[in-house]
Amino acid sequence: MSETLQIIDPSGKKVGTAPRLKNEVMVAMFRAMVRTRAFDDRCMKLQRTGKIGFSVPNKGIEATSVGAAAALDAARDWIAPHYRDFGIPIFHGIPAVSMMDNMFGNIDDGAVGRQMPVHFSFRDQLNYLSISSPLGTQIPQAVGVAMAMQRRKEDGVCLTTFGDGSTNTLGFHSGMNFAGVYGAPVVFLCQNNGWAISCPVEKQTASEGFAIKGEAYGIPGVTVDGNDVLAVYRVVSEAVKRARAGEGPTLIEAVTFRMGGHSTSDDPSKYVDAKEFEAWEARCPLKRFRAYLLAEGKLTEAEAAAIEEEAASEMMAAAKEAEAKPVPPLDSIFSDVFADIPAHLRVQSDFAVGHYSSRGEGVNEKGEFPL
Amino acid sequence: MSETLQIIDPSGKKVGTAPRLKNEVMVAMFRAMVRTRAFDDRCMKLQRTGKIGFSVPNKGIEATSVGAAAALDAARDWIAPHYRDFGIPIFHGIPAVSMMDNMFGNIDDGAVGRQMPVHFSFRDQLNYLSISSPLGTQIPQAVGVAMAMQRRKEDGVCLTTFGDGSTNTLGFHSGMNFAGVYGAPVVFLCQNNGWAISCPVEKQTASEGFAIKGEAYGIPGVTVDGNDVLAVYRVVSEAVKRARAGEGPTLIEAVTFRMGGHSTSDDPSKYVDAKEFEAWEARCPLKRFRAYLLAEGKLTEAEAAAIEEEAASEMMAAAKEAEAKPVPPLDSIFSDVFADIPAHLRVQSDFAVGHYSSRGEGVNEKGEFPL
Amino acid sequence: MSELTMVQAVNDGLKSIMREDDSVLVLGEDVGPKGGVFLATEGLTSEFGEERCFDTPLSEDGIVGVGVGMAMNGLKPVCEIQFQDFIFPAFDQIVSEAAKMRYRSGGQYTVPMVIRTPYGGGIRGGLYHSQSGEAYFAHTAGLKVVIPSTPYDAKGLLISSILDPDPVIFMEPKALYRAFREEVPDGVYTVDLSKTREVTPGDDAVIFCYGAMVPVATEAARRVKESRNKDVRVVDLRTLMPLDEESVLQAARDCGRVVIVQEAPRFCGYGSEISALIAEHAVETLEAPIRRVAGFDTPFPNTLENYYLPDARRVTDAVEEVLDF
Amino acid sequence: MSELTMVQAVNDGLKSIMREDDSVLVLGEDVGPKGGVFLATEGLTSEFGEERCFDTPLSEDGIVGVGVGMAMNGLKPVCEIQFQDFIFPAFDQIVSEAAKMRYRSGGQYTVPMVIRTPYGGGIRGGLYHSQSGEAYFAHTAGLKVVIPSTPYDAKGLLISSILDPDPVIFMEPKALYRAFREEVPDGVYTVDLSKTREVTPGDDAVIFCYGAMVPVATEAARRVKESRNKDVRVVDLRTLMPLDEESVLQAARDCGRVVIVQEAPRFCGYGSEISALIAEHAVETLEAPIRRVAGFDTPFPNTLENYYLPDARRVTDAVEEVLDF
Ligand SMILES: Cc1ncc(C[n+]2csc(CCOP(=O)(O)OP(=O)(O)O)c2C)c(N)n1
Ligand SMILES: Cc1ncc(C[n+]2csc(CCOP(=O)(O)OP(=O)(O)O)c2C)c(N)n1
Ligand SMILES: [Mg+2]
Ligand SMILES: [Mg+2]
Repeated sequence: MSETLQIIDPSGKKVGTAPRLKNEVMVAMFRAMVRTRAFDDRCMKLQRTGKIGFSVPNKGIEATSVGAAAALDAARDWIAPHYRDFGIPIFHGIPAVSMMDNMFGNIDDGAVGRQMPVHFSFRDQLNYLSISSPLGTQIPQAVGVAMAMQRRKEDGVCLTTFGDGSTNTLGFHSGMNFAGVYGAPVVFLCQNNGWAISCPVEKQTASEGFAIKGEAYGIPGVTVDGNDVLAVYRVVSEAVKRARAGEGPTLIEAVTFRMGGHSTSDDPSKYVDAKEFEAWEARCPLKRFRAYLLAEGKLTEAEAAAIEEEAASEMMAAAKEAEAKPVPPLDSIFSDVFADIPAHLRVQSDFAVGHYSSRGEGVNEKGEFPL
Repeated sequence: MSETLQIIDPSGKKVGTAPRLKNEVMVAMFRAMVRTRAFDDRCMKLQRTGKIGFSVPNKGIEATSVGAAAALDAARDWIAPHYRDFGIPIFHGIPAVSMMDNMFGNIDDGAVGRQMPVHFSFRDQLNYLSISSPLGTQIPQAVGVAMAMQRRKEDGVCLTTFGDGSTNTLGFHSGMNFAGVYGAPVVFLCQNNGWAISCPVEKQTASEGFAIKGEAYGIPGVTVDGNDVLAVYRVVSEAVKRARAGEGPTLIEAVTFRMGGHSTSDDPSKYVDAKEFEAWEARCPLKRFRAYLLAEGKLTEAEAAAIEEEAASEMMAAAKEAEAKPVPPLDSIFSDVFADIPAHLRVQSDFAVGHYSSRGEGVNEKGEFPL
Repeated sequence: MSELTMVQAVNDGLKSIMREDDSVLVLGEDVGPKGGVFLATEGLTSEFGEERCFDTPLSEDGIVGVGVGMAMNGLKPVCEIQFQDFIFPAFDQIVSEAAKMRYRSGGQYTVPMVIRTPYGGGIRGGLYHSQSGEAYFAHTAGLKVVIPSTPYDAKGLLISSILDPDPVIFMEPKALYRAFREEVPDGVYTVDLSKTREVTPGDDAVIFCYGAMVPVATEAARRVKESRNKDVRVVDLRTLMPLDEESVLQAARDCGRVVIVQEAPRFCGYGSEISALIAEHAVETLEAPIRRVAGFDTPFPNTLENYYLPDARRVTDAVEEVLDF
Repeated sequence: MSELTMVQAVNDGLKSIMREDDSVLVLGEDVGPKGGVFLATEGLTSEFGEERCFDTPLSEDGIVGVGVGMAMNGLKPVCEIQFQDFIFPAFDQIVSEAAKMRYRSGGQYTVPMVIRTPYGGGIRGGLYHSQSGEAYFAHTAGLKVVIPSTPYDAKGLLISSILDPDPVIFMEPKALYRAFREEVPDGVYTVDLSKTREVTPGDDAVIFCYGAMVPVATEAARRVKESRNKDVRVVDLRTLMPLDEESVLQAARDCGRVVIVQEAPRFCGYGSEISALIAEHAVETLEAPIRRVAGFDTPFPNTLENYYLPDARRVTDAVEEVLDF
């Protein structure tokens, strides 16, 4: 198991050489982490109060998401994301309300209310591919996106993120192998958060960690402390640099922990030992980076507190705004199946619009999502 | 890349410590290799003369197949085979005519004429699973077969064989990972014969050989000279021993070469350099083992020649016998879909039998298989 | 006897048969300590141990491929696929292997395996937690396809499927998992495969349905009795393959007016086969067009799921249409 | 203009469009120097280079998954799956991803990709080199499904499919690859998708068919003209999804007697949908049951393949049956 890169230790002390970063960039990274946590908190509250049906806790993953996001150039790079990665769009300036639109599945949702919450897709500000529920499918797609840039002699890179469990999908095996064979400009970022729903990593695979899986594909593997935003930034930046230079793909394992249930439908107390949560709380990525920034004098206590308060009210406002928007129109069921609506869907759309506008009674109550 | 075990060098000289084997066993291994070559020759002739539609050249793989077969105990072990592996059933005493029955798809074919040639399956004398065309599917099946024995506390082992190209299938990824996690008594034998139809190994994967792929699953990998029957015997025996002892699976890469086209429908001159064939001809597994046995005084020239003549005439006779047998009955189309024939298939069967027995005209000519 | 929901009946069915038959075992994602995301396997690992109910790595291809191997070597695996939407990575093992093993080996190797999977809408699952893929499997020769609509049938059909010598795709309508309770006998009992169930009698029209559409169709029949005073027969197909084609044709002949209901998209859906069977063998007895009420030919939406799914009102309209024809 | 076989027309279609559109590229197993196992891609790598026609590792999931990614980023990939029987490892990428990308992203990401694959019997390919899986794809919302039956259509439909903004499953009847030659225009031309083709006129009965069953149906129509002096219309569906449903219904109304022919197993096959459409929208015009002539509901055999496949005689019998009804 390749040893794990760490730059800031859990107490916030610098233990490695920090990457050269402008103050405003480091503060932007801190702000993005705080806003990620705030967005996550807000979504958990919205779900508990029944305003949205589902969310996926991002607590604990902020450093991995934001550190990776900061290493990318939104103007030329692409992202083929895992669903547990709020920090990437947040760092790159996707408005919180656009993300909330998806949580509510309203008329402005990029997925037009067709997908479950946390299944974002963005195009205009960011090449952020549509999140899929079937796991691992984004991995070979990332390779295809990268090979397209390779063929056009562009210097863009595609970052794809996925969980530890997702390394056992078809997509991981085919995507890693194609990338190795074609030297595609891809960065594979495995979020090892200890669990795949209730399956611990040791039941997921017998390999010594996940970085080593690169060996099977001739791809170098690196392990990093996923709760150390500067360490993640550095390894991802180096991998991006290699990819841009035409030196091929890299597999990065970010070691972190899922600080909650798999989703709002999951009760981890059934299978996660409470002590594990305590142990990892002490390695909290936010506290750590906050302490570092204060110690290094990049940020004052007052500035940090202000960022935290702003974030909380920003997310509350975003939720209010998204909640107030109407649901998508009925005929949105029938668009985007194909570029043009074929005759048979035109007929079905006309039927649906006629039927539901004329019928007296409403429609059934909605069910509840179990996972 | 783990270095490659060799016991007999291409000239037949002993260069490593040979496994302790009784003379008659070594002679049996030689005979099986010779009969494998003879069976292959006969099938190629049958195809060229239009008596069968298809075959898969086994020339060059004899040492890998027979060396592995000799390490197994037919009474308790199982085989989940690749299609290019004539030597395994031949070593374990499956009558040549039973194999020819499949090449002709006649009434005695284990597959009842439903599969293409070289898709054997045997049960009574040998737990030899039905060969499938879709690649890699046998690999997780082998793990399931092994886990069943593990659960019953039996000491049987399952050997699964597959090609270099097959390492990129779903089945390799899932099968290897499950075996690693559950410590299943499986031996994974990758026949690296340099090609997947027209795709050379370097375009197949960027990994340093195939044994190293075990790292991704926590499974030890070994590389062996696949044209050295004693070396193959030794590494497979050691892997079988580990598996029987409950020490888990092993991945073995046997380095060999496909001494011909992918199949009777393939022309390798389009993509394989003739020099490669020459180079590998010099490493012929039969010549090598023959020279070794003669040098070691385990066999006389006369005995060797006799074995070779017997094999040739045995295969000719087997082909004649199989060719003379009738095709399967028409209603065999409808049996074995389910244990019992359901009503709708009964109806279709009655229709077919009535229709084809009554109609004047015959049926269309058969097409030709392209690969 | 106890009052159970469908998901409890599935759980009870697994426990009952596992107590009597050591060769039955359960594998899948999160089926162990967590008891499955719908709790269908709750308590199995604690009662039967890790050897007989265990969590697998995240690979449907592995779950089914390993299951096929176990089935060929003396065990009766029950594989859980967490949502039917996630069965596609295992499609090759199901369609190319499990379905064809007996055939291609002339009966030398067989696959007595069950693949349990929750399917259908009703939980706001969007595109990937709502699909109904029964047609893919019913079209694949060598697979049996079973879909219960009541707790009693769920347990009895599941046990029959586990004891069946061939691979069975056992699709559980998640919308009905906790919809209602029913008296379910304790211990092992079976409900025969390939037998339809008459839910309500009648011969003015017939509704063919299965799974979560059975209560919908039943409610529609009740409404039509009120609105038209007509007796509508509701037939729960239960086993989609091998289908009891004769009983379907007989019901069509008895009633002369046919409506078919499915959640899945209409085009090339299972209902199309029911319609084609009737058009081929009983067309002369038809007094009206064969109406299909189905999901629309689009992916499954989320916010608007209840406008996508057929409900009692849409089915009632269709039945009245064929009655008024 | 040149006289080409269907496989030559496919090859010519690929070359013609690749010369005009740099964004088109071909990937798959053995499509490079070897030119594909049926030679459909012969000469592409030498003319366009490895960048635009290249061999892939042995992974259908990778071929399609990478293709989806390329399509989302400005290219028009043409993926070859060596035999349709081997498409199932890619089923998840096709059904879950390619088919649903436009829908789930509200049109932000789209997949202008073609998957070419030879399908069907006729080459003694046994279980795994003979299957006809069109129903799996036609049932999946978001996919287009195209099957040519002539060299001219093969080239024109293939180019239309490559230029189409959505994913197309382009199934090539391998039995017709070299069955006959036909005049095929040089360079780029298109044949519209979603338009059926009337192969032979007539209004005594209609045969709906596609792919390798078109010549079989045409021969049957000729025989029926001889035996019954009846004019049988043969309709080549060509685009199975989106189907031109109106033209199918019109033909059924014009003729009143319908036979549907497919190689695939009958149960839940594509022909069932054609039958169901007619039973739902044109039943009152039927003068006979709708007969399906199809492959049997079993896996595909080898030695007896010609007793499995529908042929002119089986189709002729069915047409005479509906005529005599
Ligand atoms: C192909 C597939 N199988 C099963 C599931 C159900 N499922 C959703 S999330 C999940 C666990 C994913 O674990 P991991 O990849 O480690 O990501 P994490 O949730 O830990 O971020 C599972 C099994 C799925 N979405 N897709
Ligand atoms: C899933 C699948 N894809 C494609 C094919 C077509 N095919 C048959 S053999 C072959 C190459 C196999 O190469 P390898 O695994 O190295 O075995 P070898 O033929 O060299 O023994 C291919 C691509 C197949 N049979 N199955
Ligand atoms: Mg995880
Ligand atoms: Mg090979």
